[in-house]
Amino acid sequence: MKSKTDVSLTDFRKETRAWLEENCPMSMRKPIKVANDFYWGGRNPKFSSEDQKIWFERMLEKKWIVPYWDIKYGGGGLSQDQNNILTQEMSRLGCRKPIYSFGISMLGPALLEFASEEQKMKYLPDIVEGKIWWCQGYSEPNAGSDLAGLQTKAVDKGDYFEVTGSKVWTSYADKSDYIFCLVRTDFESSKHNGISFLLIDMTYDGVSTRPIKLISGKSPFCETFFDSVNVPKENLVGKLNEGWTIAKYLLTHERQMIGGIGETDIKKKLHQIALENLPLIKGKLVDGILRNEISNFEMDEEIFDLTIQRVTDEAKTGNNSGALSSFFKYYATELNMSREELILALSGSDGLVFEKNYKSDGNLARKFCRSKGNSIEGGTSEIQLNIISKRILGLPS
Amino acid sequence: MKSKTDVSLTDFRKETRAWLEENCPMSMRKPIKVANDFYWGGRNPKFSSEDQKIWFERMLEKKWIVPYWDIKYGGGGLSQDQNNILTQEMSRLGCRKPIYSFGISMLGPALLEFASEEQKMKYLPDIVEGKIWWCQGYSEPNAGSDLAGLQTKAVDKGDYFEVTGSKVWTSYADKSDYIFCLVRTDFESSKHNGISFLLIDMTYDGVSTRPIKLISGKSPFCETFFDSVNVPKENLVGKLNEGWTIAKYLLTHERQMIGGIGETDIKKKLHQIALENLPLIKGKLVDGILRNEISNFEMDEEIFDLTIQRVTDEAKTGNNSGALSSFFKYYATELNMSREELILALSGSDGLVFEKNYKSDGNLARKFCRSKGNSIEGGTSEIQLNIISKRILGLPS
Amino acid sequence: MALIISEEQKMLKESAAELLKIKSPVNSLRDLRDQNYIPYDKSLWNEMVEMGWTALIIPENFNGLNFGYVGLGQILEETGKNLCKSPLISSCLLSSSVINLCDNEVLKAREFPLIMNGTKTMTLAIEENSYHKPYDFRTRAKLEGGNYIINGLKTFVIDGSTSNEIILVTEIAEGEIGFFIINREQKGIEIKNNILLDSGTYSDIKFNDVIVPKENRMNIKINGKELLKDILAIAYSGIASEMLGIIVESFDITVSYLKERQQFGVPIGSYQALQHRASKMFSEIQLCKSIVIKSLQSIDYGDKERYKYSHLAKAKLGKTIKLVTNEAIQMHGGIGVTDDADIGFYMKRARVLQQLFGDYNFHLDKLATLNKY
Amino acid sequence: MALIISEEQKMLKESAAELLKIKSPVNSLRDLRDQNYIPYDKSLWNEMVEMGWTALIIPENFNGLNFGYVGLGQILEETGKNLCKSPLISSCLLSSSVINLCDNEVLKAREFPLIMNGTKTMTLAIEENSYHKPYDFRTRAKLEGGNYIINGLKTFVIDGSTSNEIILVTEIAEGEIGFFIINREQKGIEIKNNILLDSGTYSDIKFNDVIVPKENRMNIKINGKELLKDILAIAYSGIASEMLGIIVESFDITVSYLKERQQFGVPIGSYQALQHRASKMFSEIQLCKSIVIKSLQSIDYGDKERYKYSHLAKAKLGKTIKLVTNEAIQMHGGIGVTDDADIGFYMKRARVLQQLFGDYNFHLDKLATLNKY
Repeated sequence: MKSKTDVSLTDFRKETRAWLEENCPMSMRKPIKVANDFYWGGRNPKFSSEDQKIWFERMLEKKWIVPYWDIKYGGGGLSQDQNNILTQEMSRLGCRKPIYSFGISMLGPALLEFASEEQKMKYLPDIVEGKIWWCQGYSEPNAGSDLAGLQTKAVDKGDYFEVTGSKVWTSYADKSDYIFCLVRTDFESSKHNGISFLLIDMTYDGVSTRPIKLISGKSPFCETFFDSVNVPKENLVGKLNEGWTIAKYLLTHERQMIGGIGETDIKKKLHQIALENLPLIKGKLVDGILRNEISNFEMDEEIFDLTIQRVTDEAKTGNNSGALSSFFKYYATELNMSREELILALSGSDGLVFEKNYKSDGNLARKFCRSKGNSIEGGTSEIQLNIISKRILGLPS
Repeated sequence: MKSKTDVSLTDFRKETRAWLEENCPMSMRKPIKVANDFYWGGRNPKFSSEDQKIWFERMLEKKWIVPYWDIKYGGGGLSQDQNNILTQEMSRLGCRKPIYSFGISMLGPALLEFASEEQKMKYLPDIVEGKIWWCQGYSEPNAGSDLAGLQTKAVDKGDYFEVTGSKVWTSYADKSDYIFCLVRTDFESSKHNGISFLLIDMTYDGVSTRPIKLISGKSPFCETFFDSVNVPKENLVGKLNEGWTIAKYLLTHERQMIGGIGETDIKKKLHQIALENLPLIKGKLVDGILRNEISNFEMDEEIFDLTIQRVTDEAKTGNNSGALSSFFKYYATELNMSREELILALSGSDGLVFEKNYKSDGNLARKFCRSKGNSIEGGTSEIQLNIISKRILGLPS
Repeated sequence: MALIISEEQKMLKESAAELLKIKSPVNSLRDLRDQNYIPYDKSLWNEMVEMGWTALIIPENFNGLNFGYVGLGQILEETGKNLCKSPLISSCLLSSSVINLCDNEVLKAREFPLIMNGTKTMTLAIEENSYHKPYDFRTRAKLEGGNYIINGLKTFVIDGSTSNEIILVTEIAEGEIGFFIINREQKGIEIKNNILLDSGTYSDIKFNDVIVPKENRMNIKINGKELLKDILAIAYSGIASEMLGIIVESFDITVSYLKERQQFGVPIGSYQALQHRASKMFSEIQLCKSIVIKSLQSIDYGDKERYKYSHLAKAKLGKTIKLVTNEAIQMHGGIGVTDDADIGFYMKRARVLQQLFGDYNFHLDKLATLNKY
Repeated sequence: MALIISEEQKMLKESAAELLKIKSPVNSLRDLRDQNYIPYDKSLWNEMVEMGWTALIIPENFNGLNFGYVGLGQILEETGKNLCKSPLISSCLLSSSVINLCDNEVLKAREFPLIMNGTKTMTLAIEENSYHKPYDFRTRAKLEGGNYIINGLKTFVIDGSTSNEIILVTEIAEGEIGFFIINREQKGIEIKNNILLDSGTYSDIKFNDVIVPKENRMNIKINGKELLKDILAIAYSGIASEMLGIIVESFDITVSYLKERQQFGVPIGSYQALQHRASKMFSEIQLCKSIVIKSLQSIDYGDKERYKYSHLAKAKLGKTIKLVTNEAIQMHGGIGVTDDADIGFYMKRARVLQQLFGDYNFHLDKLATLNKY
């Protein structure tokens, strides 16, 4: 016999499905292909199509931009079960997200956990409405793996902080309105204790950006420079000198996202790509080494997906799996890099084409190059292995 | 035009060849097969055959037991060039060594470098004549990789040292007459500074041994225990508390031997073994993975042999290659372990036989097990990699 | 299906862990070996029987526990952890499965009670040379009058030295595969025993005109080839379960050792090179756990993809068991290669299991073939 | 033969290192790329000509330097270290070798001076699709009257966009292989250029009824297949020499970075996990050095085993270059994936060289085939 909640969830699913089918434009149900397919919002929002605009506005009106946040912050106030259903139904139809936003994925959770009520009311509704495009300022040229070694300083000047320094790997900083930043506010105490979490308007005097070109070509990454930027004290989130707590909270969050938990993987099977490129003799790929490498890769890929499922299932029974996020991040990125290596290998000289020409768009080689960053961004593989050995295996320092 | 030296070397080679052909019994020209084929000498020498005895005695009379040592120590007084020729001619005929002796290979070089003239005169001639069977006492249960952390102590009691402690991995300690040992003589100073090099008669009161069984079965290794053993002070080699210098000298020596420089490798080609065991289809091994692994192994094996040659050739031009001994030790042992793994893999269930039966002598599986020690004995692979990174690459501690 | 074990299965696993910890520490394997290779401890086997392990996969209508392969897998994982020797693989995993999947109901009624109460052990004779080639028969069964006449050689038969009955799979006519149950005392059977790396006894069994009555044919209407395919999936998954136990335990022993063993004044586990290698092993073990439970479940639920999962399990576990047992010995240093240390026994058992029912190479090749490349 | 270079070869190598360090730092590759992929720096090429590099493998009776492939290999190693772009591979390593090994003496007398003084560059068109299959021809040359008529497609032609002459290898009749020298302006030739990962230009060249006079056939009596075999050995060893330069230099850059880059208050090179990985790379590089010099020597001395050594060289270097360039980027961390850092350019060039004339897989397979397994 179904419980009341079950019944209402079933109804909710039905209604959700019907609403999505009626309101999500067909073009918004197609996979993301080019940069324009993302809508980012911001002070000067640019919709790349009428459908993109309609879809965002309908979802905003329905309060489903961030369906699981509290209604008072502009969220939809859905329960976790309802939110899961909505996510499932959206992915069933292939609906794109109405907006892509580090405000929703990264800053929001930090604000909800650490900000004052006033700050929540000030920033969260704007995030939901897509009025502010946020970017993230963590890493610095000399503080990569050693994030807490950051040097950008915020000096207390009475009413305001004076911020000087630079950040690197700030995605879309050149297009963003605001940056959330880790800055050093105490220069005496141990390095983890003197860090604060600050929100900085990119239009403040003294803020500038420079795009970063990668080995794969253009990228959304920037360097961001702060030259004696005055930042009001009310822009501090959490307590002074306790920003490291917020950083750690968000890093675990980020690792889980990169590790791919919950992402729907629609990658083509590697052996399919091989079969399109390479000849068979007696039903086997002629290149025996490649055949074995593909088989070994697909073994690991398939079992890794099962592992995501197993750990998720175990978590439901109360086995906390938080510490495993480093394993997922490490393994997922290593797998993706192997995948790109194998695709390059099985494509022969065609796969090496880097500039668009009559036979290739060059994307394969660029994706290959881009994958080299996987095991570096979001915490290097070395850092993840350190975390596993210390936090999971309990090996001594 | 040939120089005078060249002419006399050519003559030397001719004479050497003739002498060996006349004096080396045919049975002493066959490869070593069983433990009995080694002659070790000692206070109670055991020749396993008349030929073994004749061969030893003739070489002794010819002063070719240790041909390159000084005549006054019982050596043959040969130049390096002459010694090389003798070695070449012996390996050309396949002559066995007349005696196997850690006295010659390990202790002798240390005595020549560090001992007093009196000690040299006392010990070296006996080594040459095979009167004393020496074993080596370095490692201790708690001092493996951290050799300098050894705990066996030699307390100064006026005329003598009182030695208490234990050694492990002392090959043939149960059959040896004497052991050369590292002992701690200073308990205050830093651990490398308080070590001395001591010679201990195995018949002294308080010395006992216990054989070590390995995963491969019986072994020549023993544990050796010292229970308040009184050792005369004249048995100290080198200066008090400066034994670590001798130890380092001998370790580099040992690594080069294990690394296989100068050894003639008569191992069967791996692919030959494969062809004897496994079926071909269209001229290729059916198991494609194994085929690639064998090909990859033989690539590395062949190029490693070339590398020994290259480094030897470079050394001749004065490029000192001493620091490379860690590389050779590391790579040679890893290669041998891969080889044993592959032989096991390609032998199927037959290769797993551990006890002699109607179809196998079990040696294959035992050799496989024994190979697991290669990357541990004589300094672990980890220690070798540490040495490479510090002494060759100059990476910081 | 959630990829977790049920509360019932968990209890079963814990009770096994408890029993084996007390009754079968690694030292008992050393003892059995040193007593001229005793195949297994009979009194411990009796306890296993009492615990119901011989009844785990037998259906309820034959008074079995019907706990399925996920259940049996938990037991095998625990025997792996303890390197416990018993006829569980030969008799319960393999032989009971054949009897159960066949359609000889007389046989079921007769043999299941004897297996369950421990009166009889059985084994499955499948290999015919040194490599796993399950569909490549050179043995033959020929129907003559009311009997089959069997000739040929079976190798690598687990517990062939102690099993009461031998289940033989062989070709009858071109493409027709039959399973036969044959008493070891039958005339014309010649058993030669081999002691392998894991101190286990495996037999080469020769059949010289062995006469087997028609009633001893186990698959009557059921297609022998399909049956063999299912038995193999069960074998792969079951062996993988024991391998998981070996991997997990040798890793745990090693991590403990890394914390204890001091060199240069610090625990060796504080060296980053060893830490990273340990973390990589940890990661591979995560994958091993997932595929073992998935493949066991897929058999219990008759999942169409069970063949694929069983290949994945045997391949992944085969690759990982080599990595982990080699690293375990290396990280133990000198002590690791002595017979006094337990860790070498894990490596030795690992190598036998890696060969048994096909090595990593075999299964990776099959996976590629399944995907038609 | 001692496995060392002679004093003369050493001087040649050092002079190359000196020139390239000043005239061709990695930044000049970045500049060429940013100027719409200029294929190479012509003024630097003129200096190379003046240094005599175009004459290195040309025999003395044609006024060449006759320095052999060990000599040319030293130069290629240095261009590898500096990622220096030039027609050395296409024109000197490949084309000059074909002319030299052929028996068309008229051609030698005519073309060698032009190659040596830098008036002409040439290239060898060998591949016909995306993979290295040197004996698998779909192009055809047909003798009609006094001319050959050539049809087909050649791919992955190095410097096809700039070379004055194209040397084409193709099948004439079943099993008969011919080498032809063809001017790029010849009617019926269609050249399409591709910019690859290393910022180099490689061409697909289509031959549509291209008429080639009989005199342009390069191998007159010499067996084309044997000739091709030798040209390939030269190509494998020469490419391996450049790969060695890339491996050595990207390793050195990385080791320096490990000493400089501080994180957590210490140089990252003090972390043992990175140290061990660096030491392993160092070890593989030792092997690379040995096989490159051995394979070059074996060509110079006409060693019967030169084919084997050239496969060994391309296989080992292919495997190691992947390891080293990947590790180099990873050890550089974030900076390593930016275009501002040099290290990415090494990885990109490495991947092209690994494919050029067959990857690791190809050569490992050939080695197994040579040993008949």
